[in-house]
Amino acid sequence: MADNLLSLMTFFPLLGMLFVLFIPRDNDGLLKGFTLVVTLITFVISLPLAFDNVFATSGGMHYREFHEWINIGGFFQMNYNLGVDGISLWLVMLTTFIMPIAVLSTWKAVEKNSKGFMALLLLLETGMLGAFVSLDLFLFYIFWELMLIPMYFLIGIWGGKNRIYAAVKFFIYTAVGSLLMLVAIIFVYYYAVQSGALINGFGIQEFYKLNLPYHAQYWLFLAFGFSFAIKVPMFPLHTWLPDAHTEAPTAGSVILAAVLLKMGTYGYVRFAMPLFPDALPTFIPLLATLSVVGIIYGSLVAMMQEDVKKLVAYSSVAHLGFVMLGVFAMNMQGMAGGMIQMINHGVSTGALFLIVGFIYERRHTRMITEFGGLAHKMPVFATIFLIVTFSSIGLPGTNGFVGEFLALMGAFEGGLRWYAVVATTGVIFAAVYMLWMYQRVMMGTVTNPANESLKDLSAREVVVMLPLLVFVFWIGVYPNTFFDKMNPAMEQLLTQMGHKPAIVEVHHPAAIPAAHAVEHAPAAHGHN
Amino acid sequence: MYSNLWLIPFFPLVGSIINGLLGKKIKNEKVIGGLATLMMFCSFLVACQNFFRLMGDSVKTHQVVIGSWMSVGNLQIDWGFLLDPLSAVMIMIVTGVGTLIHLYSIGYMHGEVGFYRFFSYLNLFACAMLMLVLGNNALVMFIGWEGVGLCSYLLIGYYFEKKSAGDAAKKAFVVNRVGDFGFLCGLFTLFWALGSKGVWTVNFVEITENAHLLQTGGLLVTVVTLCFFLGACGKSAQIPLYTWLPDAMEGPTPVSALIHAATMVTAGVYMIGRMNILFAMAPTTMMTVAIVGAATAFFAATIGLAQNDIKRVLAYSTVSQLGYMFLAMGVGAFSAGIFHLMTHAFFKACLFLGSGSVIHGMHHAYHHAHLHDDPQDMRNMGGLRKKMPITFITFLVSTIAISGIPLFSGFFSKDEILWWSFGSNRGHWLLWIIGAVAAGMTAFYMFRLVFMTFFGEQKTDARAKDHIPESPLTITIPLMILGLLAVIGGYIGIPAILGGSNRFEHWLEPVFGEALEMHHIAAHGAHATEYALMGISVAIAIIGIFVAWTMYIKNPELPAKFTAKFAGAYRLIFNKWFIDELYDFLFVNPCKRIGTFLWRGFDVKVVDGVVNGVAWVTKGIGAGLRYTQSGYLHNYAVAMVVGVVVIVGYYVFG
Amino acid sequence: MGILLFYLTAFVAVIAAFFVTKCRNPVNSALCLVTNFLCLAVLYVMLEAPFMAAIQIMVYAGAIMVLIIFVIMLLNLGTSVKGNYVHGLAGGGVLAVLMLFLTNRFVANGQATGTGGEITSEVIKSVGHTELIGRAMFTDFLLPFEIASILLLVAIIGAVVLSKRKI
Amino acid sequence: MISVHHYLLLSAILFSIGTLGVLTRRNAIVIFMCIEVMLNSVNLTFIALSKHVGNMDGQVFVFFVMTVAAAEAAVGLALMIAFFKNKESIDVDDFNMLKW
Repeated sequence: MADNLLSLMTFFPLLGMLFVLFIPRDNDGLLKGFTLVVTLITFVISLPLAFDNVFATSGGMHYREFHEWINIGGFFQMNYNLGVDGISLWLVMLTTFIMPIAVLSTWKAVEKNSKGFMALLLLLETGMLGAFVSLDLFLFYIFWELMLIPMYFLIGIWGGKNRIYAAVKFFIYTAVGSLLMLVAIIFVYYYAVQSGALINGFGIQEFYKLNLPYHAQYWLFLAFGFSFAIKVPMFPLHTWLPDAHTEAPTAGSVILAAVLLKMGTYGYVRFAMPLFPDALPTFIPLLATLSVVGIIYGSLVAMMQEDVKKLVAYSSVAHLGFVMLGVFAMNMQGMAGGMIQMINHGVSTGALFLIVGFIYERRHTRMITEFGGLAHKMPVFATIFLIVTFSSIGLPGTNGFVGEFLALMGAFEGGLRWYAVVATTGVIFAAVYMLWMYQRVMMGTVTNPANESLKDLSAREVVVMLPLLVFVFWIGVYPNTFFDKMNPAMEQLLTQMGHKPAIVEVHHPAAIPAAHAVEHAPAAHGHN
Repeated sequence: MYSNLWLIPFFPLVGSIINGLLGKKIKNEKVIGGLATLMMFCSFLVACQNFFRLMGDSVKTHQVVIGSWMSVGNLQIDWGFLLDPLSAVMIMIVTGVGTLIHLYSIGYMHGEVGFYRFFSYLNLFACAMLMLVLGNNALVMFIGWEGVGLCSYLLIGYYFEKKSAGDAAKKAFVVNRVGDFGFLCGLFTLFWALGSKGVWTVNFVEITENAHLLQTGGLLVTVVTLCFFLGACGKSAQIPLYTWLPDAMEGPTPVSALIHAATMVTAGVYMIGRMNILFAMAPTTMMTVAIVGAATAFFAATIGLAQNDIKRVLAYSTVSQLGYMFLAMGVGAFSAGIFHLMTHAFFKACLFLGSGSVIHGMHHAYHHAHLHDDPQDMRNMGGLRKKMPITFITFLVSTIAISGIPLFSGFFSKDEILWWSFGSNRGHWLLWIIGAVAAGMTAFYMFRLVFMTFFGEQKTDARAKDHIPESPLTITIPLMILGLLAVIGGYIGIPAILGGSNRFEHWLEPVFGEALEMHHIAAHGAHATEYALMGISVAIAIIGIFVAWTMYIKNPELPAKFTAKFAGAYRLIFNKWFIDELYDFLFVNPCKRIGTFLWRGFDVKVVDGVVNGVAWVTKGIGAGLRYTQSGYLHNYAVAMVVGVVVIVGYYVFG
Repeated sequence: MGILLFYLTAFVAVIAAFFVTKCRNPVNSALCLVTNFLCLAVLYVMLEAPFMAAIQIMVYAGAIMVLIIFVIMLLNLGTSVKGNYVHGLAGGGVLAVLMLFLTNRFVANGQATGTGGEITSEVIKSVGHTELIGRAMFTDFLLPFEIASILLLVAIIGAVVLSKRKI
Repeated sequence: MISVHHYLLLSAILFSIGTLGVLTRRNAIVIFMCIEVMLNSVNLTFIALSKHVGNMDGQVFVFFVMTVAAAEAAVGLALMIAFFKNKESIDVDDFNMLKW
């Protein structure tokens, strides 16, 4: 069981999809229920990973699976090579966690041809999980492309008015990047074979050991970086995002925001940066600048949006800017901040998209001016919305703060000082656009008669939101659950990239003079 | 020993959660309000216990660590609390005044739709504020720091159906965020500055111990402290970030009393006190703090002269008084600043609650007469002293206290600040003059307020006139307690020159002593000078009161003449120096314009233009090429033959 | 004698081919084409491939030509109204001449190599041409042979489907 | 002696004449017949070279070419009939619907 846990987890949704194909298309309830069960089971299958302490002790790859797959006479070889470490662990968990929520959100939203929708969702899940756990570049590429197709259809078939344009834009943007990446992958392999380095397939761990010459790294990083930058998306390659988000159905937006965008950042951390460490310093100023510009730009543009969903989409650009800035800081805080911000963005922005979905289902519009005073009609909704809003703003005690703070601090300590200072102003803008939107949608009196008869959240909708809220506070209050398992992997990654990751000097509490007593009182059994 | 410290913020948190989740079901106002108040009171008891224990303890600094919050690389942040004389004073103020205001709110908020919501927020605020003052590291403090900002947002926006309330709430949060930007930058710089010396920490105790690693007066320390000062400006409504506080009066009055007078806005002062060692090392910053403080004290007082809304006057008065506290911090009078913080908490809370009592009465009367006049406009009041005797007396006592009349609490604290600003080696006589003039203006506008509200003819609409009642006990009891404190609160800090021993300063000695001693900050001067200055400031205050009396009691027509004569100046002051408009012009509108431009201009035109342009080019090429597909057989045949000819030609001649 | 026969046949074949392209009436073209096929059959015989000559006559001159003439008759085609030739007549001619020139150059410059296979004139005489073809076709080329039969089947079905109004 | 070159040259001439016809005529059936001429010229090449090399493969190929030609004739002529039914013409200038 544990030997092929990853395979089981990755392909279980695919199996589910095959079964979905045999369910009659007019049995809507069964289709959705079955899909929900499949995603839940997938989540349960992935749970042992989250509880496994091995990640806290060792930074390497675990749960390895290795089989030879395609071997053309030693000339071309690729393997079925899976594994997970502290970096991909939480992204895998995020994926399996967000999928049941996404399925639940479709309950009322997707009416037409739900069979296709469910099948594509499950296919998408396999693609996402596969991409996170593959250790073979070629396999990664296959899964990477596998994600693209279902998403294209999800937007193109179940999307809004302008869906075809959005879907095609999404597809072409991403495909351009992927093709560049494919060329780069083939080149790396070709180079490895040419230089006589023993290469057994496209395994990235072996590629890590390659010593590519600088100029090769330069171009390869450019190719990989471009591809991932589109996916992140980094300024100025972000324009597919607002369109795709706005047109996609709620479940699509949630998955797009929560997982697909993370592919880009994950790609940087797992592939682009460690594979080409020599070229990395050359690009850091550029990439950090783009991240910071993305933060400010996304915030300013989000501020002026008239469509709630577009606003959230642009806020994603800003949030992902924090992630990238943290990652490029190349130190523990920044990396941890970036990684946790990935999770945060998945939770908070996913929740925001769900919220937008709730009001869209009720009113079939997303224009801010159509709303106002909803807090009167929907108090529970108002509370949940408020919490998520503040989590997105990055209020301390919620998840957003931990990520932003660490990313900024990491950038500041990591030589990106002025970038960090400028990026910190994003904290102000975040408050402006989110609160302004909240005010216009929720506060004031009900002016639009169409809003008079709005119903508050149903039990199902609350159930959809609750798990996300739990994580909003969990990550905000005790992020160590996540850091503990990330730290070894990040340390290893940073060492590999030739940077000193670990603490040079720890300031021990013992250095505090005896005059100041320090008392430790565990909260669990504190005595009065 | 002090391990139950965590209970202090924990009680209000529990209250907040219970009321927030179940309040709607409970419905009974007595249960909801009682629970919230009880939680605050429990917290007050624990605070008292710890306070007295600390009094008897020889070790004055205690840390209690509950657990780890974040541990990443060399950044280790704990959920930890710090009890020292400074935070002990603060928790006493917060829980004490907080309990009274909770009690008051039960009466004041009676019958409101969101009663449970109000108490949930109020308790949450108390929790955040206590986290702020108790945090043993900058991050836990920052939780409280932003937490109080959040609660302030929620409570200002309590009447969310009013657009002005929503606007004010948003403004408060955003302006606070500007301050938070400073706080974060300061924190990053500090962490990095100390880290490069080998001490990676955000813990206050460790910062204090290792501050000597940084160069006194150096650039780093100056930058760090200036950044933190920006944070303090945001939270404590100093120039240039004060504009949110007057607008914050959109919230219910108890909120104004608790958050926007007694506790939250003083967080900036507290933070500077907490980091006194760093500020002492940066004379430039100290000077900036003092100048900004003095300027704010003066500037806000001028605006206060002309306001007609009872709460707005108090709001500007608060800004002005906070200016005094910053002045104190800037000239090195740390303990005097905290002392004024405390006395101000008493008398300003009392003033706000008193004004709330008046508004409550007015509102009641208007409601009775079915009128929709503004219950907060002082021009509709007058002669209320007979209708609301308890409110009147407590209000008067507090007004005297804030005006700096001897024997009342405000006198001791304010006078000490003025003395330091003159006599300290970090002070300057100009600062004293500004401070003294501002004190005179304070006396003027405060008594103007009292005279317009409680004396003279009753100008209320005749239909509502006779229905103004004295407020219920839940409102008057807190008023009386606070009024009492406003009188006697100053006696714990009688300066040596008046025969006291200034026990307050001694109490805070462990916190501030080291910094003052190390950097030789002290107020020097002859006793005669000190007496003289004291006399002058008292005289100025009395002049202010006299002028107010002349203008509003003796010759009520004077103000009109006055404003007619100085119309330009009056308009300027009345419109708050047009600062809000200036900010709109400088920051808000450009941001909106840039945002719109980036979206419609850059995003849609440039980036999408390029993307769509590529698509158009592809499409165009395709459109051109498709004409080669004529559909005529011969064209294809010719193409094939040409191909064959070329290939054969290549073999023949190539 | 052989050379003379070759030149004669070749000359007739070329002339016939030329008139296939030249005749205004399709029926005349078809008759010229039959002439051309017969000439080629003669050449096949000269090349010691009597079986190929036989099926050349049977399949081409027989079956396919019958089909073509049948269609011409069916459609009752006379001379075209718009004229016989396309506008780019000169261009077509130039291309054809160019092609002729190039292929001639190609053949003339080339050297025929690779002689000495096992099927010599003696073998053909002793075993018989038909048998040799049969051996090759049913051993080495069995699969293509079968596929060819499928191709014919498909073509039959296709022709029926295409020309029928209603199925 | 008649060398293989003679046959190849003849084949080239026939092929070119066929090409000429395909390129210049408008009548679809004539074009069709010209294509037959080209196919036959190729067949001649095959057989000539088969003789020259001493191998049967070329002749087998001719056999397949004939098969294809027969199939082509069947389908092509059927297409012409179908087309004629629609347009009352088999002028290739009228065959221009398969475009853009």
